[in-house]
Amino acid sequence: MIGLEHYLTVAAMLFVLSIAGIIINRRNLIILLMCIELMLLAVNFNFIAFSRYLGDETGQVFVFFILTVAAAEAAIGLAILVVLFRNRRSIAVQELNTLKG
Amino acid sequence: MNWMDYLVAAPEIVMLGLICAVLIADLFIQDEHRVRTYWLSMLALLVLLLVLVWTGQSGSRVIFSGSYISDPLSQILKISAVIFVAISFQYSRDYLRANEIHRGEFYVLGLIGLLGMMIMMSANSLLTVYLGLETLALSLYALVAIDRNNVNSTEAAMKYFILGAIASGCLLYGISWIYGVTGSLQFTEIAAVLSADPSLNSLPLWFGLAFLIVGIGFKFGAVPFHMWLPDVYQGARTPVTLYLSTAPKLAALAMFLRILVDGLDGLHDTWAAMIMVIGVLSLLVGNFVAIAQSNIKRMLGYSTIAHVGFILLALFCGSEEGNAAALFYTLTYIVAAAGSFGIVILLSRRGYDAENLADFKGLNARSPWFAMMMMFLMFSLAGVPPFIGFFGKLAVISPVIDAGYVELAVLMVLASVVGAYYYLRVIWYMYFEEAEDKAVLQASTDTRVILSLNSLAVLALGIVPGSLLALCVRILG
Amino acid sequence: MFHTILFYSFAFVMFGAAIGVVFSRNPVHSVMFLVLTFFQAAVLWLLAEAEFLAIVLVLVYVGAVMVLFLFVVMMLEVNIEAAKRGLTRFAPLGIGIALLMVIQLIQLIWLRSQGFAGTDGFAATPEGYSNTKALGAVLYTEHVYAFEIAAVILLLAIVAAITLTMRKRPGIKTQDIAKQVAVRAKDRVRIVKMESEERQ
Amino acid sequence: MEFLQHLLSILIWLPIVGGALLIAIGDDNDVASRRAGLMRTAALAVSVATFLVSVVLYVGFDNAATGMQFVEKNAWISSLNVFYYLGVDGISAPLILLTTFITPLVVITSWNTIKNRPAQYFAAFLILEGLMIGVFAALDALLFYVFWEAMLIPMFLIIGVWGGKRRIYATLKFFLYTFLGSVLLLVAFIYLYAQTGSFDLFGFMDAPLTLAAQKWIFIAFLLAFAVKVPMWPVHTWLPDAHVEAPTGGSVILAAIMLKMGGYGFVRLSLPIVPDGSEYFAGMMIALSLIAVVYISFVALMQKDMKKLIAYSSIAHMGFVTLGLFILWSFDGTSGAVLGITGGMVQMVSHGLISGAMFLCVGVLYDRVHSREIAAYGGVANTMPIFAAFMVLFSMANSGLPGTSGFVGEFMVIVASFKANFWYAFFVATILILGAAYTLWMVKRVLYGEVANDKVAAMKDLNSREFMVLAILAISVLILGLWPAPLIDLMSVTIEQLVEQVGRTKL
Amino acid sequence: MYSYYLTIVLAPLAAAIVAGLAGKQIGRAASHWVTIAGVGISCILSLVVLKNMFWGGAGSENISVYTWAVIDGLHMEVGFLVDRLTALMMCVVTFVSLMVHIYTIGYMREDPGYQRFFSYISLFTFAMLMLVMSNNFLQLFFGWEAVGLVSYLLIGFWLKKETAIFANLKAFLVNRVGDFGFILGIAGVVMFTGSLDYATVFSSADSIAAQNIEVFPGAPWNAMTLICILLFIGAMGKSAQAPLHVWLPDSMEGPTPISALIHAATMVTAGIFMVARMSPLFELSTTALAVVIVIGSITAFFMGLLGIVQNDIKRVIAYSTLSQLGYMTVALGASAYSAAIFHLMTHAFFKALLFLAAGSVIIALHHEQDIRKMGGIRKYMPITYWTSLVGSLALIGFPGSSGFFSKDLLIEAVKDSHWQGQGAVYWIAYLSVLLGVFVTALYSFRMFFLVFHGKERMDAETKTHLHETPAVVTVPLILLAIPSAIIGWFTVGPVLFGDYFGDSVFVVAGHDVIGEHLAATWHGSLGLLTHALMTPVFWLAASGVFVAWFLYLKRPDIPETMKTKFSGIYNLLDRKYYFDDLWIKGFAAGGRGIGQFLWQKGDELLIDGLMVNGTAKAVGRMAGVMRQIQTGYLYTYAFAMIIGLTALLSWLIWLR
Repeated sequence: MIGLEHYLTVAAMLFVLSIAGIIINRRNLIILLMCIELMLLAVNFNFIAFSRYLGDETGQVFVFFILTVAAAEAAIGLAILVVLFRNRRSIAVQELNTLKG
Repeated sequence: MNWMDYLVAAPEIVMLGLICAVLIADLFIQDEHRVRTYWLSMLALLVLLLVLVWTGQSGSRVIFSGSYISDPLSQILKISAVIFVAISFQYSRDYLRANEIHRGEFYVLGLIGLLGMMIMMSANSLLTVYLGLETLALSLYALVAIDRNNVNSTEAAMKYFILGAIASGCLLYGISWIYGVTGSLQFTEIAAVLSADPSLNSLPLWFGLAFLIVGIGFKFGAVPFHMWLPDVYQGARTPVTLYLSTAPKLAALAMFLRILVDGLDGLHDTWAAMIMVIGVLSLLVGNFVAIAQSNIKRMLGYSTIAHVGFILLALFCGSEEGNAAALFYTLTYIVAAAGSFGIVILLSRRGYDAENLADFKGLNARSPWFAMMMMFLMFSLAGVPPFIGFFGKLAVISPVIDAGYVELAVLMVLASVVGAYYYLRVIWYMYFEEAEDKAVLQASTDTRVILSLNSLAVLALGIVPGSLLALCVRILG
Repeated sequence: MFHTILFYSFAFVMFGAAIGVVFSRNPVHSVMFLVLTFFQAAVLWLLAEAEFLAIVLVLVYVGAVMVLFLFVVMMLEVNIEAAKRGLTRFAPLGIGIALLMVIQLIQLIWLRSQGFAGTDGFAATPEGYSNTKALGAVLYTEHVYAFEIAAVILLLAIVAAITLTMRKRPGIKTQDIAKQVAVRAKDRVRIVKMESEERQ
Repeated sequence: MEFLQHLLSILIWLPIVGGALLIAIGDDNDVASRRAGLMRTAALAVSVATFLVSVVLYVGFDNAATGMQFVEKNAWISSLNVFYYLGVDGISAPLILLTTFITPLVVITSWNTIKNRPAQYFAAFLILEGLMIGVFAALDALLFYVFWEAMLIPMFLIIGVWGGKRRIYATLKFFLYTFLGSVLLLVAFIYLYAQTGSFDLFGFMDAPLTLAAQKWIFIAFLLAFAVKVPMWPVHTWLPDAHVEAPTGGSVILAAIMLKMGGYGFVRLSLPIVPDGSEYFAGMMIALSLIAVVYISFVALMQKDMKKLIAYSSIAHMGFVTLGLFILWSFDGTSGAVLGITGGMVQMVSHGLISGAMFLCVGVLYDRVHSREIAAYGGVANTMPIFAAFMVLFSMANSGLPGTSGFVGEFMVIVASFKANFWYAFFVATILILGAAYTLWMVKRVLYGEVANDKVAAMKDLNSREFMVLAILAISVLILGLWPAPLIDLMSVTIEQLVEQVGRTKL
Repeated sequence: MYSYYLTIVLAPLAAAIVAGLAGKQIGRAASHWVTIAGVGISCILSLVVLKNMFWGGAGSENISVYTWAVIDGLHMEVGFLVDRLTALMMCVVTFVSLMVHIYTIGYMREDPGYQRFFSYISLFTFAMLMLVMSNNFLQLFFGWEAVGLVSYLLIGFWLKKETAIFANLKAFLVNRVGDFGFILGIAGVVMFTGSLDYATVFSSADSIAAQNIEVFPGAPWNAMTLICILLFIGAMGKSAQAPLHVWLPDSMEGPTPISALIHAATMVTAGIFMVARMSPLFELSTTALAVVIVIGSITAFFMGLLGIVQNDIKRVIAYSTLSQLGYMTVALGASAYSAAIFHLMTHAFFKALLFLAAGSVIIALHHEQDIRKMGGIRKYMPITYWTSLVGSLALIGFPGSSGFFSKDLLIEAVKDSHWQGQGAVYWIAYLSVLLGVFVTALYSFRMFFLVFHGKERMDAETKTHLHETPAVVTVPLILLAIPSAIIGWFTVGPVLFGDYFGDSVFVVAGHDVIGEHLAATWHGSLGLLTHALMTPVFWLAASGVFVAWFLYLKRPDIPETMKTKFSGIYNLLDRKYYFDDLWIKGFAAGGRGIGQFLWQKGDELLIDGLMVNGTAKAVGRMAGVMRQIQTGYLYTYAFAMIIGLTALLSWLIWLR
């Protein structure tokens, strides 16, 4: 039977994949934003799985809020991205290194 | 739930109302009168302060089905946060006006950020912590990018955003594990479950803990989760850096105390080791790398990392004394940080940010008074008596030694010697070098007065540190 | 059994789509892969009997957020030619670390979870259980505080997004409400006294 | 009397408040202006007033009494059990008197030679004075530490703002070196606090400690105090700091700040960790002897007068540490008392003499703007009165009997002979080496034909310089011819100390 | 008598202070009057004290003036011990000093530092009196160093003169080498007796002698031997015994009056006085006495030899002083303390006389000191000539002169000393003093003949101005010539054989060569005089004079040829046995080399460069490296976070 561990495994793999995506991507900031969405999705998997396992709705309520916050976060992230693009005409990750040292 | 219970949450409720009021009022204020938004915001903060003082109480109250707590800790943190937000608004006003980024949204976002901090300070469940954290973080992202035509600001904002999102993702992942293991999000319940069933104190929970620590470490700016901090401190406009470096540290401290101390104290053995490593790394990296900086904001950023190391090492002890020391240290640190950034702002003019160390050259000739104030602040940050920073160090080292980590204490003081160098460098530039820029400092009277009081506070508190320390001990004792 | 097959197939597709998100050269493709990922995830959530969230995910995420992404991607007109496979130079190391983390997590989940996992599937829900109803029952009571904060966050997102992106382009006529409100009669009509012209 | 109960507080805070007042009066770089005049007068008035208060302290001090006098104890930081706890005994009283005595002289010396921000300059000295007195008077470890560290701040500025060419290097080195030394002191204090529950020094003294703990605490103390003394091999900040500091700064540094180290050993190391001290006594003696011999040789080759005097200071401070740490080399107590008394007398006397030597160099520097020995020659021809003073102080520096420089050295040599012939043998080489480096310098600077036009144009002492040097000369001679008052001041305390240190804590 | 003593000491001090501090104000004449008055008072009172002792039978007095300090039972006081030894020294010091004061009026007439000079010599008188009148070691050391100080100031009196300021530094430092031993000796005394007071120390001398001290582990030394040798090192410095003698010839760079006063008559004899004073200690250590006698012998003979090749008039006398001090030291070593002191006294008179006479010649020749540029001055300066002759005769021990009595008896004492049974020590001492007589006569009369007789070798310009010096110069010469000539006659009996010194000098029974051997054959001064012709001493002296006459007046070419023939020996003598080179090129340069090495390599390179700045640099470099981690790239930042996270996870899952 499909149970908690399966869901947790899917979540873990998704989570790690999103992290790997952030680390190895050097071209496009939008991909990074999408990776973050993936990461939140992975977290949501965990919450739903635990919520279902514990028979407790709180986990699902948490997912509800995560979705809300993620939407807000995406809005702000994209806004910053747009502003950045206007300033630099580029959204390449590797060019984002004026501040360093 | 009794309607009277809402009174307990009055600060947050009032705050939200005031934010909306300021937001709407701001719409009807013309650009040339934007300073009215400032006054409105200050009024809002004053009202909030009064509410906070009025609703203050000694015991702790938990409402909203266990998601909100009001206790002396939250009250003192909130009062401090309000004061520091007000101070940073004050210091920022003239700068923003001069640089034509004086927009009502700065204050609104600042106030919403404050609300986020207050939520974190009063959080009694992981959900509330998360939401408060996001409220704060999202407004900070926006604040950092508020000078949207500035290449550095937007870059800083982007980095902050991405890394912040990763950190909150990790935090959430950690929370999910904690929730999965303990079946609860409320700290009191988590603590109760843990003490009832010691077998839960095992790897799944520890993994959750590790992810949580990533989130907390990020908020503090602790190594290795600190990478955003120097870039953001440097890239953001100075008022935003000022805002960022003061009150949110209190929120981070609250987050630590709520989650790890209130909720997961049963895992102290586990998190203490991790916090110690992180703290020591912060101490070393912060102090060492700060030496190599030429931008004062960046330098102060690294110095923040070092101070965070101190705070974490106090918290690592897990004793009441250590927690009180951490609170005390944080307060003393942000008093000095606020003043330091205030002076950086003071030195800036229209279209010119005095953010290089070299801009401090010969300040003593330009303004002996503010040079002296900056000297006080730097010595305080360096932890030299009789300034308050020293007592912070003392308070922190004391529990570390009490816990039997004398070697750690030695490491801490040695790191602070390394750190003293870059603070001294500021004083050296101010006092020992000739001025390159001989322009007279321009600042309004109220800024001068408040900045002076802020700076003198590090001396005054240093001479009579007793009451503040006693307060911290009483709150966390 | 059918349940299991469904789970694996959807999970597999979801994971493939997620890889597509990360490795796709064209950001538009990435967004589309992400949409696919969300759809698969919604199905998996349905399998876990979290119907409400599955619907919300599709409606809110795919319906709104992803469109926003797509919109931005299109708007920024990123040069697709330039966007070749852009991997960082320590990508192998990054992937190594990621694999390490996966190993750790899987080891945790399957071997070291101290008995709370390893059950044979989720317990059945009680008769007449409605996921949406259950959520609705707690959302406005137990979690009212969180709900209000979420509202603040949305407000904040609006304020922040507008602050950051709204700009006044020169030459474009827009309404300035503040100006309109603050207008005085004397600003509009100026009565000028002048000498009458001499008769010609 | 109400006044007497707060005498030490007055001594500490009067100059500090005075310094703040000077900053309030404000600066005027024109030394002839009225404001500058007012400011100088105020500085002098405050420092003289402090001296007069310290005279009251001396008069009111009971030589025969054991224990602390003029004690003040008030809660300061109640949550850490820290007290504002002051008091003096025979060890601290002479050093406080030395401080209050030297500071007015420094103020007079700098009367109008400081052209850049004189108010800050004088304020720094006054504040420094208050803090130094605080170090000597504090009986609470934390209070001690606060004064101890705070002292660095004015000195840091004095060297950095008003110093010579390499002032920044020198002052940073000074600050970081001493800061590095003293942070471990803080750790030791907190450790002791953890053991005793308060920062009371007497509590520390009574606390039982294991030998291992005592060793570590001793090392922490050692780093702090050895840097201040300074002992070989942590002495290298001193020559740089001295060379670059303005005259007044050098005087204070040599005359008083170095004494902090010696004082720290006497007040803290010996009574708090007697067994630790005993354990390391051999090493301390060796370091002291190295300081005397090695540093004397180094001093011989210096080309810069201030550097030479700085090295000479290190060598002379070697006597202090030797005098203190031969304590365990005797069967009875007599040698121990003699050694410690010798060390203490040496501290006071070195304060006067090295201060005077630096003032002499300052007099030269004001005229020629060089500290190089080679820039001078035949100064005695153009400045006979000055030459007389300088020869006197040089002789005192060489330990000529009849000057204060002899008293301490004699006692230490006699005591160390009792301890071990070779201690005395090596330490007595200063008779030869001290005379060699000092008088060689005197020869090259004062004697011979007038070396160059600059020297030929030098004017002899003005009345202010004369007064300062004369006061110092008289005190050097008085102490040399009749040290009994000074020794009586501290003998009871030292006997008590020796008795206390003799009791093991194990 | 307390007020007497105090006046004796303080009168010169007061005069010195007045002349020194207010010299400009009171003028030249007043300065010399006030100092002469001060020293005059001291001199008269000293004579009164001596008279009381000598004829009035007054006993010795031990008086404490004030307590310098008391530490834990160790009393350090200032006080006077006035006994017969002291009284004699006081008279010698004040009398010679008075003469020098008067003489200085003439000698320094044109010097701009006139007042300063008077102040110094008065101060010297004070210091010397403090030294001789002390009743304890501390004050002794005070006086000891104070006379050194004044000597330093006076040698460098002409401070523009490069040689003078070199000489004074050298003198002070070499003396300090001696003082180094001396202070250790004092420390030793304190260690074994717990007291600095003479009376206490002497009374516990036996207990010192009974103790051992392990200077080198495993090799116990007798404490008394150690203390006495250490004290004697001090005496060697002050009394210029080889090898610490090098400063004395150079000290002749100072003005002549002080050469007479300090470097001939008084200060340099302080070492002799001190050993005599410490006789209760030295007597208990035969080893120490052996050291004393050997050092004295070497000095007496070899330093005399050097006088033969010197051409500077003052240096010749200086080497003669060295040699005579060697004689006195030999006497001390032979336990003939009274003979040593007696010689000290006569030497003070005739050597001061010789120096002052030389000074007189120097003034007359406008500060020319080279004897090769003199000659035939006899007829121009009769008083100087005759007084010099008296002095020279006294120096070589011409029968009847004061020097005869002291030196003849001294040699007798050595001959009969208890060392007779000890082989080498005896023969070294005895032969040195015997041969020294010849050498003394040779160099004395070489100089005498070259200066006063023979061809006039000075230039014509000088010759026209050459005439006898004024009365202020000649009167002291005459006044000193009188005792030089006759004082031996009537003092030798009481001083040496009349038990004049009584308790002031202590001699162990078997050592008392004068009391036990010579006294037996003592038949009064006249008897000694008649006996003298039969001793080798007389004949050696006479042959010395003859050789001098032959070589330097009759056949002046012989010395020149000898100079070239025996150039090796000549060079050895001319370079003073290379002692100066040893001190200057050896120790002084070596010290500077060590200093340079320790400074550059130890301090600058190792401690400062490597450890201090090295640490600072390492921190800086580390900072530079660590900041590289902050690359500015988002993926690095994220990677850092993930590495941190993975590290935590790895620790938790695999290591914990």
